Amino acid sequence: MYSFQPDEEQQMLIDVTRRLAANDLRPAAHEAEEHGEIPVSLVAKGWELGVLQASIPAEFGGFGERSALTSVLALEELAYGDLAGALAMMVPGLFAIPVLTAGTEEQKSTYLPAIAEGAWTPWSAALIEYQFDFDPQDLHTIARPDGGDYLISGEKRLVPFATEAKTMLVYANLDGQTQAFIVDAKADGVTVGEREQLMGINALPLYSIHLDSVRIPKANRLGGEAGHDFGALLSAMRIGISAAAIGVARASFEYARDYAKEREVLGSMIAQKQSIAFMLAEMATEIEATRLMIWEAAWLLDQDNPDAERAAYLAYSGAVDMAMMVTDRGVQILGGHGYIREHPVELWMRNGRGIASLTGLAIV
Amino acid sequence: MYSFQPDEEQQMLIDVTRRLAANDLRPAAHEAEEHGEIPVSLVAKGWELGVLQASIPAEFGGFGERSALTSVLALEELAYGDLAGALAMMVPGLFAIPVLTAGTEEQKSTYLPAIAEGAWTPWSAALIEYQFDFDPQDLHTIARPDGGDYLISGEKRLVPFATEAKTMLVYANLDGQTQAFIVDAKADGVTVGEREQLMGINALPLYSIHLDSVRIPKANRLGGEAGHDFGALLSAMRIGISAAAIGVARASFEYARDYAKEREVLGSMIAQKQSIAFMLAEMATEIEATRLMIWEAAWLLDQDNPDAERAAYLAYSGAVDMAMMVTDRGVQILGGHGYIREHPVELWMRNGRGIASLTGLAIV
Amino acid sequence: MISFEKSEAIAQMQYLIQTVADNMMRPYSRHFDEQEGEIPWEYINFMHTAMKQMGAASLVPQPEKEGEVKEKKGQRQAYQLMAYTIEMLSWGDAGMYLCTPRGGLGSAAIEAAGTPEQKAKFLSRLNGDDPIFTAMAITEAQAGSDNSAIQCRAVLDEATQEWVLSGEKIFITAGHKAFVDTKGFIVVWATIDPDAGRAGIRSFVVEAGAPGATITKKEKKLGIRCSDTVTLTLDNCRVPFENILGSPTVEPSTKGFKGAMETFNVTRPLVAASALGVARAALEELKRILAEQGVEIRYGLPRQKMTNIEREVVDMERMVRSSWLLCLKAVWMSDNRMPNSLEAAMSKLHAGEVVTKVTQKAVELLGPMGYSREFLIEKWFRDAKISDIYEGTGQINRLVAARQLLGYSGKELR
Amino acid sequence: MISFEKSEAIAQMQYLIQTVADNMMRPYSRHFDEQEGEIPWEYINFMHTAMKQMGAASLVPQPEKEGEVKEKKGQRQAYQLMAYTIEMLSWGDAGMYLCTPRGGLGSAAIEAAGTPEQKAKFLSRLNGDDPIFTAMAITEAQAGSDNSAIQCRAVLDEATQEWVLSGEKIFITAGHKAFVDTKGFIVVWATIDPDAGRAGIRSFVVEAGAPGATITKKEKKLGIRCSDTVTLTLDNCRVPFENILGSPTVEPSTKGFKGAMETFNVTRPLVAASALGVARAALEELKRILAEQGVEIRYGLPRQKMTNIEREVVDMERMVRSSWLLCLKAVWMSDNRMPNSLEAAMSKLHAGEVVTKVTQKAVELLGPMGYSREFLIEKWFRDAKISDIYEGTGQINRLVAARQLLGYSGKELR
Repeated sequence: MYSFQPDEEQQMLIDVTRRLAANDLRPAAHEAEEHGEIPVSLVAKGWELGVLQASIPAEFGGFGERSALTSVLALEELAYGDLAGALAMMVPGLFAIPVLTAGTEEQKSTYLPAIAEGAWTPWSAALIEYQFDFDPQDLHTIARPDGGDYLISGEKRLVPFATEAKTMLVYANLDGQTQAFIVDAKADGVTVGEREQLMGINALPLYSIHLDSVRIPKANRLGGEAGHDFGALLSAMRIGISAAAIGVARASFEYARDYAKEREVLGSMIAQKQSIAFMLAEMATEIEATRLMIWEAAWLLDQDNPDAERAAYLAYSGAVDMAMMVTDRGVQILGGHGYIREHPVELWMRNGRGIASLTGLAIV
Repeated sequence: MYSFQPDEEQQMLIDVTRRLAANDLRPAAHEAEEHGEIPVSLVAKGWELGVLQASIPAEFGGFGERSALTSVLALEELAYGDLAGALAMMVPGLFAIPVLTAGTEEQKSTYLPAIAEGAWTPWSAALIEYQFDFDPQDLHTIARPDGGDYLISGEKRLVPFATEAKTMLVYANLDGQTQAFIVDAKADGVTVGEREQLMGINALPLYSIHLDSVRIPKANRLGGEAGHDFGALLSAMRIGISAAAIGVARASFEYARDYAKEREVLGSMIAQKQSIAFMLAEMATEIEATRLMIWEAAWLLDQDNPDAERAAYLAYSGAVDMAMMVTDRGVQILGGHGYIREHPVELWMRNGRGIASLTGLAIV
Repeated sequence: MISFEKSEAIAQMQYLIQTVADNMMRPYSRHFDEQEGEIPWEYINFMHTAMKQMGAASLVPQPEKEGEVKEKKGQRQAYQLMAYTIEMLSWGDAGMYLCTPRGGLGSAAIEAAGTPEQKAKFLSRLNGDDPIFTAMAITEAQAGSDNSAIQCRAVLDEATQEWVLSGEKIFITAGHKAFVDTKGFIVVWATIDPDAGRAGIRSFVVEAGAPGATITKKEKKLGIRCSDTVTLTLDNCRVPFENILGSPTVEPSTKGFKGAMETFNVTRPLVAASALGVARAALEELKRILAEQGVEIRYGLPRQKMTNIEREVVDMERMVRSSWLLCLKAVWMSDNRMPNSLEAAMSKLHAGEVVTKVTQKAVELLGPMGYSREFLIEKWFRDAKISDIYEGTGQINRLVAARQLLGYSGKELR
Repeated sequence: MISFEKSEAIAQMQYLIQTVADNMMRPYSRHFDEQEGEIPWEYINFMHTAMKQMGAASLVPQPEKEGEVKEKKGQRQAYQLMAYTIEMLSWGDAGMYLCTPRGGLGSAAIEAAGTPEQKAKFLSRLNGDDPIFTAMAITEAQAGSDNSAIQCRAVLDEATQEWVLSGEKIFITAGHKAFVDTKGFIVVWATIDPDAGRAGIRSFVVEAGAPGATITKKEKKLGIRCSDTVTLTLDNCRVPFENILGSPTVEPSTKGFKGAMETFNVTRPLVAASALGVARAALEELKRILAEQGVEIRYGLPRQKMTNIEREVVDMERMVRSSWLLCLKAVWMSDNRMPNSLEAAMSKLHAGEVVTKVTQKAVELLGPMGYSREFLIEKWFRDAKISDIYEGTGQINRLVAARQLLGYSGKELR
């Protein structure tokens, strides 16, 4: 039977993440963005909610089962507070979720307890490359077998916390297929480059990484010798960034809605003008339509349903456009006030446009 | 110097075509569409305005010089009255304009006086084929040299007045290039098929034509042995149907505007609602923006400017979307009344969607 | 627990209705479009018999009895079933779907607002040997979407205890079939007190053959031509006292009117469902033809690597699916008795726009073939547009949604 | 005679300004975006000297003397030249363009509404050795786009024959440069009679250093960061009697206010021009990068045969070109003294939307590169948005256009 009602546990998670978003993430967002730095204590506080830990089974140090759908609910709430902060809090998941869902037993027991049981630590992942037509399924970073190992060469961009991370997943092209490899950040041939300067999410420290014939032991290929199904991981990434997009869009919608109800012009509130009211109605409708697509894709992923991949792709495609439309209108409704950095809508618009380029920075 | 003001002669033409559109074309349009027949007298009356004749120089029986821009102005007005009627009136131009601009001296003197000096007669042209990705520059109707002649085979659709036309231009693929050939409708291998049943413009009699190894004397290739530049003809066709699109869209805009000013709901006119008023403002803006693109393309064509082809392509691309947007909104603004055939907006919406598929049925 | 698991009951219903659509609808679509006014009796009789056998009084689900509510919580799916049914019937043919007998808005109104006696009297007829139709008459020439401005008048003749109705109602879907072609009825909205505004508005069951009631005009339409749309003229039309639905006196509140408005929360998602059936038909046919022509749609590519057609098809699929989920959520809320006027309005405005865009695109992408009456695509384009108009235009539904979102009354946001 | 022949004068101007844009603007774009608040003196001084040599008082064309009107009919192109200039400067850098000295809205106001004495007094300063800036202060925190709701008050001190101004003005473009960084002036809108509504509104020249006038806030913005946007607080600020533009008494008509509103007919197409310079920059850069990557844009194909990128680029080109033609027609009408409030509003609303869409698309189509500050595309996306906001948001301009199209007053269509 269909149902659109989160269960009790999910509702609890929604409630706590929503509180953190409102009380901690949102108030810190402006300063964090302007200074390009997110307070360590904030990230730690987010980590302590245990969103990721709840996805990791007890045998690996966590206390639950992975549910993409549950993570979607949490991510929306966190990103509603602040996109950069939400991504920062969830960074260890970029390493943990692929290991959990596609790793060998050995990989799981090596890494997951360390992640789940400790404080927040930057376990990272490197997917994105600077191609205008960047395609996660057709990477330019190349892995080739060499002796019993793999050699990886290429240039990765937007790698979170790369200067701090000790271990990360690097996605590379192995015979035309994208595969993830567990890479020691100190390995020969790995050079961390400059801090990335982007239009938005500047509070999240991102770096370029150069890989020059980095030797990877065979055992460090995700899933071992047989490798893994990258399609499922990509779907989880697309769903993740889409869920974050919903949070950003909802933030912008609500802020613009409240502003429009308080902004008087010629004796009535601007929300009482059909043009503004209809924009708001369309924003809310698109947010909800896209949210349901994302929920369905996550649900399908959780069911290992073969339709999950297409559903995730469609949902992400919708989330990209929805986020841009909604956050642009958020600025438009505030008018001149939307253009100044005192109000958060301009940041959300910058972050909104980022959804198109940030696949790989979130996963569920 | 730039100018957006028609000259006196053009203004006169605008005035007479506008009168014919209002007094004759528009009142006959509904009946003509419902019964699939346009009154002969109406077509004759349109012909007598001399729009085409004014494009043909005196030496070939006309009384002017061809100006794509002037024709654009006239076509907008006629199509404002009725698209099917406008296309019917101008059908001889589908034959005459290509002969005039690309024909040999012999072809011109053979055909143009007969067209320009007589009453309206169906000289036709066959371009369109039933391909979902129909591309005028990549036709499936093939012409191949055979002895001193050409043999043409293929299936043409939407050929106006094909049962009556004695002579027509048939566009075919000659070694990868589109070329026009003057074809005798009675030639062996030419079979006129069924009357076409379309979503709109049903007043214009259109037929399919089957060509089975039709033998065409070498002299009947448009432009003679050297052929002709189809790009310029295609641009003239794209500009022509775009100009007609403007007329259809303007008709719908004005009707919806007037309706909205007279339709009262809850004590005010629906035009006083921002949602309706803004729709109208956007319709008018898109109409004007597209019109200026078409004017510029026609002007470039008249200057033999090499940019004309791209300008015509962009203008047509804009006209397709503009016509659909505007005519759809025309129906929407009338609501339930827009959905019934008593009001003309539904016909304009059907015709508006046709612009995407009717290149070849108008030329300037 | 959020779930996208389709129930067995829905899957079976879909299978069943697709058979109907494939066999009884699609082959006749073009015929009934061209022969405007002809009635698809074969479809009607088949549906009448089938529904009778299934024990379904109409497509509209009947509310459960009071006692049943608790036990069934979370298990009800009558509106979901109906949405799936309507989606599939409209996928078959939106015009013929509107010719489905028994149900219709007239019976929905009685189910929503009638007394047990009225339900027994009027709804039992649906189950007779011959199919009958019921319709709803709300719109007036001057009132448009403003249902509170109704002019049609009902006066109680104290002597005979009959209601005397006068006025003219337009755009009545299936009114001809309810009043002329079968012995059905039309539920007419009229005011019992013009000065009372919304509070005076009531609905009356006007039965086929009622003296003074005449179908005076049959509209010719852009699409859904198989469905009749008529004008009903009431000239001192007398109906029995007990044909009034709800209270015969003017109450100080507008509860009655609001209740009537709330039926939109049920009907709007169902119009959305119908729209999305048409949209799916167009999308599937487009994909079928493209596949026939060797055009493959590759999913998963970045936009920079797609062809334009792939981009269009992907966008269309996304629009149809997301719109369907909006619709599904709205009917799921109906099934679970949650207030859903926001969701109902959103599903309707979204689906109305989606079906318009998808059918527009489908016609365009098929080039001259899309424009030809040799294919059904052009018909679906024409059928589609009504979904953005009836049961409240896209604009009205934006207004309704915006009021909910902003917490505004009708006065605060006009 | 309809003609799309670009005049020699315009072509020369374009060439000249492109040199400025290439050499004085583009290389410094990123620097002044990052160093918000830093003033591009090099560009300012260069422009000041260049314009002085050309004899141009400002970018705003000066109206011809009365006698010249007849002879020049059909030949005037001052506003066209200005639109081309602004388009090219904005193509260079929209933020730096707003730092162009001498001109600005302040001088435009004096040229439009000042007496010959006022023009002599204030405008002559533009031509001094050092560049100065002028600005216009209209918006107030509570009034938004509603210029008739201005609260800023001007009271005549009969004793000293000075105007005493009090109030706060926000969102003043280049106000810091006009008031603090150079000895320029700000034209302040205030009411001389709050009860008179629009009829009481006048503008006053407040010179740099005027006592009681203080720049109290400098905004941090999404884009155009090189241009300052400030708040001006007026606390019993005294200005000489003769600094009022127009009549010092309240007239029964709102002619003065309407006159002020009419300056929008001039400024809106110029904002459109600026928007389209940014749009063109983004489009050209996108095409350049695509070409570098071997992506060819094939023109002339049916949509069914295009790639998605081709479709996007073709749409962007079409939007930019058609929007430019709307702008050109509006300024051509200004040059020919035709009433153009409809065309001015249309050009502005269209260009504001086009530049928003085009820069959005450009960022998206370049993927992670589009989002990076290593390229200017992301900056243009941020710069672009202001065009849909200032000089009337897209919504306000739709309202203005709709009123013209419908023949409605401000009261009839709010």
